Amino acid sequence: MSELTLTSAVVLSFLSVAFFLAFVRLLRGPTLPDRVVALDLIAVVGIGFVSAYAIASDQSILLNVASVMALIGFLGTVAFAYYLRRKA
Amino acid sequence: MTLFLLNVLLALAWTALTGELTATNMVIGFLLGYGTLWMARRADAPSGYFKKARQVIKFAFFFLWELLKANLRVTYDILTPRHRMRPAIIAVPLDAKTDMEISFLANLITLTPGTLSLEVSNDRRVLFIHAMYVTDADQFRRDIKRGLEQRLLEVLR
Amino acid sequence: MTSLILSTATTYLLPLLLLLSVYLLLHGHDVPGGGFVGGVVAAAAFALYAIAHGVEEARRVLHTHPRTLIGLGLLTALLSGVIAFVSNEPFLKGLWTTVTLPVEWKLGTPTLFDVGVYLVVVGVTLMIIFSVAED
Amino acid sequence: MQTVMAFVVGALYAAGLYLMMRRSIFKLIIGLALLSHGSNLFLFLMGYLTRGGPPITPPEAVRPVAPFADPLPQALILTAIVIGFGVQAFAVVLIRRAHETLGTDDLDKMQSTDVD
Amino acid sequence: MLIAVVSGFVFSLAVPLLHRTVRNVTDWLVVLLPFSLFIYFSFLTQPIAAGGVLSSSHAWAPSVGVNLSFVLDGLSLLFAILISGIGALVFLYSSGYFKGHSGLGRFYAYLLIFMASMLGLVLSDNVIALFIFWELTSLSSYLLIGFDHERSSARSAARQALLVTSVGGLALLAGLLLLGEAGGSFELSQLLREREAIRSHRFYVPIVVLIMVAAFTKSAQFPFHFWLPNAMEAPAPVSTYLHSATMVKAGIYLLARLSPVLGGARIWQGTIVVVGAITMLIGACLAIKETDIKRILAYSTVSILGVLTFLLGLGTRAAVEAAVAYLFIHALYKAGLFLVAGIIDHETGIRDVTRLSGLARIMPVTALAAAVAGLSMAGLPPLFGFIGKELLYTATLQAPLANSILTAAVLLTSALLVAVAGIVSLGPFIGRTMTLSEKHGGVPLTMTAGPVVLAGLGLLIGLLPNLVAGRIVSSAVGAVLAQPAAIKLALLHGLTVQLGLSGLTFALGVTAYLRRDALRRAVSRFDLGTALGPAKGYSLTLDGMTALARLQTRILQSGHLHIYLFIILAVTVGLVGSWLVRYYGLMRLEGWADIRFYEFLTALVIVAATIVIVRASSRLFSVVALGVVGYSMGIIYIIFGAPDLAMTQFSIDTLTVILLLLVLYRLPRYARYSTTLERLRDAAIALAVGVLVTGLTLAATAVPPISQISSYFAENSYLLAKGRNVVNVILVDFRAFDTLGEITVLAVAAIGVYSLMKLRGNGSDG
Amino acid sequence: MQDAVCAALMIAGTFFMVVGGVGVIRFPDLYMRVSSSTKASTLGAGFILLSLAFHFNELGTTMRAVATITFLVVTGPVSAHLISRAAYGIGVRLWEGTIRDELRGRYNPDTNVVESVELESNEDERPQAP
Amino acid sequence: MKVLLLLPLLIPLLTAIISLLVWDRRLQRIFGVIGMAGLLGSAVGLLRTVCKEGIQAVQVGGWPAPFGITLVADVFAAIMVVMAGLMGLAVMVYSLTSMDKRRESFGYYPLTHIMLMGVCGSFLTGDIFNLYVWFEVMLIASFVLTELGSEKAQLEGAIKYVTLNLVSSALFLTAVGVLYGMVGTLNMADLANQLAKVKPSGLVTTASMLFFLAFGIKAAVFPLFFWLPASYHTPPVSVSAIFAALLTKVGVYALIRVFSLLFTGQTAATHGLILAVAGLTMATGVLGAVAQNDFRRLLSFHIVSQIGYMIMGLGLFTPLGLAGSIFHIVHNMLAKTNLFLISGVVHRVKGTYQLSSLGGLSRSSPGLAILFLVSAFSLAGMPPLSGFWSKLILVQAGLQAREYTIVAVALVVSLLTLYSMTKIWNEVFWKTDPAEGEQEPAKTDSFGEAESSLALLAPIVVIGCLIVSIGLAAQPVFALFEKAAHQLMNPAEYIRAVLGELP
Ligand code: NA
Ligand code: NA
Repeated sequence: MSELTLTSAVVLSFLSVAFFLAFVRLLRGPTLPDRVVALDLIAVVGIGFVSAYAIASDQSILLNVASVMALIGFLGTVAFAYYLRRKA
Repeated sequence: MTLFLLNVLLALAWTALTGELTATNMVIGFLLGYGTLWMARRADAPSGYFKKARQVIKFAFFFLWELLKANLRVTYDILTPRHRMRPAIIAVPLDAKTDMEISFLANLITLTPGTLSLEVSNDRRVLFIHAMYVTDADQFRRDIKRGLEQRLLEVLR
Repeated sequence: MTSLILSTATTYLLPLLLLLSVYLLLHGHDVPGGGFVGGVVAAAAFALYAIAHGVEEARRVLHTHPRTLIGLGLLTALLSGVIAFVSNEPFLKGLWTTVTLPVEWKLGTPTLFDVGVYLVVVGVTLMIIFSVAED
Repeated sequence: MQTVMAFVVGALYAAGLYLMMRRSIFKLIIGLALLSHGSNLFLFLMGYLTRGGPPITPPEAVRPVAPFADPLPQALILTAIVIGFGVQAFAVVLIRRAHETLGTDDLDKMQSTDVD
Repeated sequence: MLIAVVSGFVFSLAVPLLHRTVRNVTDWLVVLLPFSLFIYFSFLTQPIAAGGVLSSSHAWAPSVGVNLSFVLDGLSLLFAILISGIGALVFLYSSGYFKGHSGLGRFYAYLLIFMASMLGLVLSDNVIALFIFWELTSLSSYLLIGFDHERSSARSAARQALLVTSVGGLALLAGLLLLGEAGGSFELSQLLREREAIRSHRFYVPIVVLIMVAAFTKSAQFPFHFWLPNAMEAPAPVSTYLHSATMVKAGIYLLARLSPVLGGARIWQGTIVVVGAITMLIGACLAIKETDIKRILAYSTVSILGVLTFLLGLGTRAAVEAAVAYLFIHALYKAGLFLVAGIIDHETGIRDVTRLSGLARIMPVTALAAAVAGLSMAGLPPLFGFIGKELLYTATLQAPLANSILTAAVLLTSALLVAVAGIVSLGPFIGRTMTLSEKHGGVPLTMTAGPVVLAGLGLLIGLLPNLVAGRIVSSAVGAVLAQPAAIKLALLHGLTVQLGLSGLTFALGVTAYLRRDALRRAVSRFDLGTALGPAKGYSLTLDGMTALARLQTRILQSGHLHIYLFIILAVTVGLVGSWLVRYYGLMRLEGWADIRFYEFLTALVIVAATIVIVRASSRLFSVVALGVVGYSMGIIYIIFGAPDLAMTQFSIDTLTVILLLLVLYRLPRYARYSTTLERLRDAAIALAVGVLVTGLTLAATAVPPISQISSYFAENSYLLAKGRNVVNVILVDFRAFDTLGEITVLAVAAIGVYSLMKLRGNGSDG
Repeated sequence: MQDAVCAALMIAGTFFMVVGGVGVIRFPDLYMRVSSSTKASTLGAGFILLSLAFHFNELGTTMRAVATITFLVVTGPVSAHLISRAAYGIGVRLWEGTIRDELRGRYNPDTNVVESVELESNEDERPQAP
Repeated sequence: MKVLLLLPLLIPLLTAIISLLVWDRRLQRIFGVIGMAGLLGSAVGLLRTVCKEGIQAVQVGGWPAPFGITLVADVFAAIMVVMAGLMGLAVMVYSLTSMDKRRESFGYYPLTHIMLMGVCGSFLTGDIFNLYVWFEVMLIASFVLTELGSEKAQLEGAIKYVTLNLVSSALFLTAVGVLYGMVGTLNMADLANQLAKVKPSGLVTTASMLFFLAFGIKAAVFPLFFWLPASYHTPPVSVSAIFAALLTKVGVYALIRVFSLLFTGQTAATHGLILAVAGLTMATGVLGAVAQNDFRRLLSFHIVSQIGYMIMGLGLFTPLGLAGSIFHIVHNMLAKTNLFLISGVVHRVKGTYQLSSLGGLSRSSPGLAILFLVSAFSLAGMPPLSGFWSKLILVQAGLQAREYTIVAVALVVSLLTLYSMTKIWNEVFWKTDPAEGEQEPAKTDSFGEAESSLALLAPIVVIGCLIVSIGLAAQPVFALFEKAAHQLMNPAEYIRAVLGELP
C-alpha cells in the first residue's frame, strides 16, 4: 500500500504540473480557441487528478466526481465552440 | 445480438455462482461464457456473432496499434527540441454514408494522435482532416481510406 | 450548431447522461451526488441536445414545459415534508420504509425530497438556458 | 495549508470587489462570481481543512472513519453555491437586458434613477 | 368634560356628510354645539368661583403615562368660555360668510376639530394630552389657513404657520417629557406638588427654554411673530377665532398654566418680560405700518400678545390680574374687529384701509359695532378696555424692576394702538361714501350678530365689571398664582396716576391717528430690518435647508455604483478592521510547513487566474479564466474531503460559463472607462478588504473548533437518517429546510430570467 | 501484482497527460495543440481510470470507470473537432509551415456552408437527395 | 398548534406552486388573494398563540436543537409576520386593479408570494444560516419584481439594487462563517450561549460588525442605503408599496434580533454605533426627501429616514426603546405602504408622479385627500395618529437613557418630515391642477372616477383606519409591543424555548 501511496503522491505532483502547463497555455493564448483548448485540458487533467486522488486516498466514490467532470467539461467546450460558431 | 445477450447473462450467472462481485471475475465469466457458446454453436445455424466478435477484436487491435505508433511519433516530437511535422489540411472523400459511420470514422481519426477531423462538407461526401505528418496528400488519403475507413465499415456494416 | 458529428454523438449520449443523472440522484444519499448534481447532469444532457439539434427539438424531447417541472419539483419537495403531518411529526421529518423489490430498496421522504430538488434543478436550468438561447 | 488558503480567499474577495467597482457591466458580473467563490472558500476554511476523508460512511461501518472533513460547512457551501448560481444567472441576464435596453455598458451612464 | 372635548371631534366627522344632505339644519347644528358648551361652562362659573375644581380622568395609554385627565379651574374656565362662546358666534358668522360655498361642510369640520382641540388643550391636566391637543390646534389651523388653497399665498402661509408652530410643538414635547422626568408624573396636579424638586432639577433650565420656545412660537412672540400676519390669508372667521381670540393665546395659557410650577426664577421672569416687551413694541409699530386691515389687526394682536406675555413674566399679583383681564378684553374687541374686517372684505372685496371710506351708510349696524369695539381697543371709558388699561398701568407701575421703562413702553404701545383702533374701526366708515361695484343687498344678520354681541359685551362688562370679576377673573388669577384671589374691578378709581396715563395715551393716540400717513411712512423707512428679519430668516432657513438637501443628495446619491460600493467597503474596512486590529495577536501564521506541492500549485493557479481575470483585456479571456478558478476550487475541495462540493462546483461553474457565453456575444467589448487614479483608489480599498478577510479567516479559526453539530451529524447520519453521505443527509434531512429555500431561489431565478427574456415592450405603470 | 499494474497504469496515464501539457505549450498552432490535448484526455485519463478500476476491483466501480472512459473516448474527439472547426471558422491561422490547406475557400463563415470537393476516388454513385 | 409556525411559510409556497403549475393569469389572481388571506389568518393565529402560551418553537425535521433547524416565534416575530400578512393582503387586493396584464402573465403573483415566504421565514427562523437562506429567497423575488416589465428605469434601478444587495449577502455569509469558525454552531439560541463564552469578546464584536454591515445594507441605514433611493421608485407602485412595507424592515428585524440575542457583550461600542447611525440615517434620509420633486422618490427617501427611528430604540437598548422601535416599525409599515398606494392612485388619475405636474386632488378626490392626510401626518408623528406614539415613546426612551443628541435629531427630523409631507399635500392636493384647462372639469365625486374601483381603495381605507385606530387605542397595542420588547431584552426565555430546559 505504501508504494502505491508514494506513487500516487508523485503522480499527483506531476498531474498538477500538467495542470499548470495547461494553465500557462491558457495565459498565453493567443486566440480564444487556444484558451478553450487549454481549459478543456485543465478539465481532463482534473479528471485524472481526481481519479489518482481516489486511489491515493482509497476513496472509490471520488469516481463519481470524475464522471461528472467528464460530462461537464465536454459541455463547456461545446458551449465555447457554439459561441464561436455563432459569432462567426 | 441474442447471443451477445446470452453471453452477458452467462457472465452474470458466473459471478453470482462464485459470489465474487468484482470486475475481474466478471471478465472471466464473460470469456468462459463465450467459450461455452462457441462450443455449443450449431453448424446448421450460422451466427454472425462469432464472426463479428472476431472482426471487432481485430479492428480493436489494429486501432490500438495505429494509436501507439502515432502516439510515439507525436510524443517524440513533443519531447525533442526540434519540430519535424509537416502539417496539412487534406480533403478525404467518404465512402461512409450514415451519420453513425461518418461520426465514428471522424472520431477515430481524431483519436489517433496527429490527425484531427476538422470539417465534414455539407453534402457529407468529404471529410477535411488536419494531419501533422503529411508527406504526400494523395498517399495520406489512400492510407485513411484503405486503413481506417475500410476496416471500420467492415465492422459496422 | 449544425455538426453532424456532434448531433450523432449527442443522440447516443443523451440516454447515457440521463442514466448517470438518475444514478447520481438515487445514490446521492450514500455517495457523492444527490438531487442537485443529478439535476444538473440531466439538464446538461438536454442542453447538449439543444445545442446540437436546436432548442425547439430539445423542448420536444423534454415533453413538458420546464416551468411545469419546477412546479412539480417544488410540490414534491413540499409533499415530502408535509407527509410527516399525517403521522403527527414535524415538517420534513424523515420517514423511511423498506421496499423489497428484486433488491432491498430503502425509500424515504428524504429521497422524495431529493427527487423534488432534482426536478426543480432540471426545470430551472432548462428554463434559463432555453429562454436565453432562443433569443 | 489553512494559512495559504486564507490568502487565496483574500485575493478572491479583493479581485471580486475590485471588478465590481469597474464601470463596465460585464466586469460587474465577473466580479460577483469571484466574490461568491471567495465567500464559499471562506466558509470552507471555517470548517478547518482536513485532508483525505470525505464525511461519508464506508460500507460496513456506521459512521465516517476519522479523520474526516467537517460536513456542515460543505452543506452550507452547497446551499450557498446553488443560491449564488441562481442569483448570478438572473444578474447575468439582467445585465444583458439592461445593456440592450439602455444602449450602454457604462454603469456611470446609468444615473437617471438617482439623479433628477 | 370628556364629552365636551370629544363631541367636537365626533361631530366633525359627521358634518361634511350632514352638510351635503341637510344643509340648513347643519348650519344651526354647528352653532348649537359650541353654544350649549358655552351654556354648560357658564353654569360652572359659580362652583369654580366658589373654589371648586372639577376633574375627570380616563385612561388612554397609561403605560406611557398618557391619560385623558381634565381639570377645570379658573384659568381653564376662562378659556373654555371664550372658546365656546366666541366659537358659537364664529360658526354663526361662517354660515353667512360662506353661504353657498361648496366647501362649507369641510370648513365646519376643520373648525370643529379646532374648537375641540382647543378645549382639550385648556382642560387637560395631563401634559402629554395637552401636547396632543396643542398639535391638533396647529394641524387644524394649517387646514383652516389654507382653506382657500387655490391661492399659493394661502398654501405657503398655512405651511409657514404649521412649521413655525411645529418647531414650538417639538420643543414643547421635549420640554414636557423632561418635565415629566423631573417631576415624576405627567399630571399637572402632581407636578404642582413637585415644584421645588423641579426647580432644583438639572433639567430645569432646558425645560424652561423649551417651554418658552413653544409658547413664543404659538403666541407669535418675537422673533417668531412673522407667521401671524401671513396667516391672514385665512378666511375672516378663522382669523377671528384662531388668530385673535383663542389659538394664539394657547402660548399665553401655557405660560400661565406652568408659571406656578416653573415661575419665579430669574431666567423665567427675565426672558418672558423682555421678549414680551419687545413683541409688544414691534407689534404696535408694525401695525401702524400696514394698510391691509387684517394685517393691521394681526400686528396689533401680536402687540397685545406681547403685553400679555410680559405681564405673566412680571408675575406679580397686579400683573396677573391685568393679564387675565386683558386677555378677556382683547378676545372680545379683537374678535369683533376681525369679524367686522371680514364683513368689509366680504362686501367690498377691499382690505386696504386707505381705499376704504364711508361704509357707515352702507352697513350702519356693523359700523356701530366697530366703533364700540374700537373704543374698547382704544381704552376709553365706559368700556371694558378702559378697565384693562388701568390695570395694565397699575401692573407696570408696581413692577419689581424697571417700572419706569416698562411704563413708558406700555404708554407708547397703547398710544399706537389707539391710533390703530382709529384706523380700523373709524377710518373705513367715515368720509366719502364708496361706490360698490355690485348690487349690495345688506349684511346678513348671521354676520352682524357676532360683532354686535361682542361689542355689546365689551360695553356691558365695562359698565358692570363685577359680572365677570368675581366669577371668572378672580378664579383665573387664583389659578395662575396658585392661591385664592378675590378681585374687584371698577371702572373708575378716582384721580390716579393710571388715569393720567390713560389720558396721555389717548391724547398721543389721537395725534398719531391724525398724522397716520406720515407715521406710516416714517415707520416703513425706519424698521425695515426688524420687519424682515425673522421672516427672512424663515425663508433663508428653508432655502438653506433645500440647498443643503440638494447638495447632500448629490454627493451621497450620486448615481455612481462604484462610489456606492466604495463607500460601503470603506465603512466595512473601518468598522471591522478597527476591531480586528485590536485582536491582531490572535492570528497565527503557522501551518506554512504543512503544504503539499500539488496543493500549493493549485492555490497558485487560483490566484494567478484571479489576477488574469482582473487584468484581462477581453471578456472571453476572463470567462475562460473564471472557469479555471472554478476547476481549481473543485480540486481544492477534492483534496480536502469535499467531493459533493467539488461536483457541484464543477457543474455550477460550467453552467455559469455557458450562460455567460450565451449572453456574451450581445455585449460590447471591454472598454476602459475609469482613470488610473480611480483604479488605484478602488484597488486600494479592494485590497484592504482582501487583507481584512484573510485576517478574519486566520482569527476566526485560530483555535480549530470541534463542532458538536458536525459530530452529531456524522454520528447519526447513517444510524438515524439512513444515509452514508453525511453532506447529502444534511441537505435533504438535517437541514432540508435550507434546501427548500434554496430550490425556491432557483425557481424564482428561472422565472426572472424568463421574464427578462420574454417580457418585451413598455407596459403601463400603475 | 495488482498494485504494480495499478501503479504502472497510473504512471502511464500521468505521462500522457504531462506530454499533452507540454505539447499544448510547445506546438506552434492551435490545430496541433488540439491533437496534443485530445491524446491527454483519452489516453491519460483513460489509463488513470483503468488504474482506478483495477485498484478497487469492484463491479460497480469498474463499470462506472468503463462508462466514464467510454464517455471520454466519445466526447474527446467530438470536442476536439468542434473547437478546431470553430477556430477555423473564425479564421485562426495555421502554422506557417503548413504545407497545404484543401479547406481554404470552401468554408463560408456567413452561411456556415462547407462545399464539397470533387475527387476521383469517390467510388460510389452520388447519394440520394435527402 | 406547532403547525402554525410553519403555515406562514407553507401557504405562500403552496400558492406559488399552484400558480406555477396552473400559470393562468386569472386563476393566479384568485389564488393570490386567497393565499394572502390564509397567510394573514395563520399569522394572527400564531400571534394569539404566542401571546397566550409564550414563545413557540418547532424543530423542523424532528432533529433536536441545536442540530436541526428551529423555527421560533416570540411576540416580536409574530407581530412582524402578522404585519407581513396584512401588507401582503392589502397590496395583493390593490394589485388586482393596478397591476397590468403583462406583468400578471409573467409571474407577478407567485413572485410576491415567494417574497412573503422569504420575509416570514426570516422572521421565524431560529437558525442564522437559515436566515441567510430566507433572506436570499426574499431578495431574489424582490430582484425579479424590481425588473419585472423591463422598463428602462426598472433595469437601471435593478442593477444597483441587485449589486449592492449581493454585496450585503456576501458580507452576511462571511459573518455566518466567522461565527461558525469561532464556535461551531448555527442555532441562534445556541450561539447566544456559546458566544458569551468566547474570550476575548472583542472577536465577537468584530463579527458583530460584519452583521451590522450586512443587515445595515438591507435595512438601508446611513451610509449604506444607496440602493434604495436608486430603485424603489422604478417598479409599479404596488411593488414599491410592498417593498416599502417589508424589505427594509426585515433588515431592521435582523439587526434587532442579533443585537439583542447574540451581540450584547459590548453594548457601549456596538449599540453606541447603532445609535449614531440611527441619527445620521434619520437626518440624511429626510434631507434626501426634501430635495425630491417626485412623489415616489420623496417617499423612498423617507423610508431611509424612518429606518433611523426603528434602530434608534435598538441603539438605546432599553425595554422602552425597543418597544418604541417595534411600534415605529408597525406604524411605518402601515403609513408608508398607504402613502405608496395613494401615490399609485394619484398616478392612475393624473398619469404622473411629478409634483409640479400634479394638483387639484383635494377638490376632485376629497376622500383620497383625507386618507393621504391621515397617513402623511401619521408619518410625521402628528397626534393622535400611530406615528405620534412611536415618536413619543422613542423620545421618552431617549431622554430616559440620557441620549439627548439623538432625541434632538429625532425631533428635528420629524419636523422636516412634516415639511416634506406638506410639500406633497400642497402640490398634489391643494394646488390647482396645472393641466386643468386642458381636461374636462374634475368630478366632485368623493373618490374621483378612475379610482372608484373598490379593490384599489379598500386597502387604503382599511390601512387608514388602522392608523387611526392604533392612534386612538394606543394602550393595548403598546402593551403588546412592550411584551415583545421585554422578551427581546430577556433572551433567556427565547433560549429556553429553543433548547429546552437544558443548561
Ligand atoms: Na488526434
Ligand atoms: Na427530515
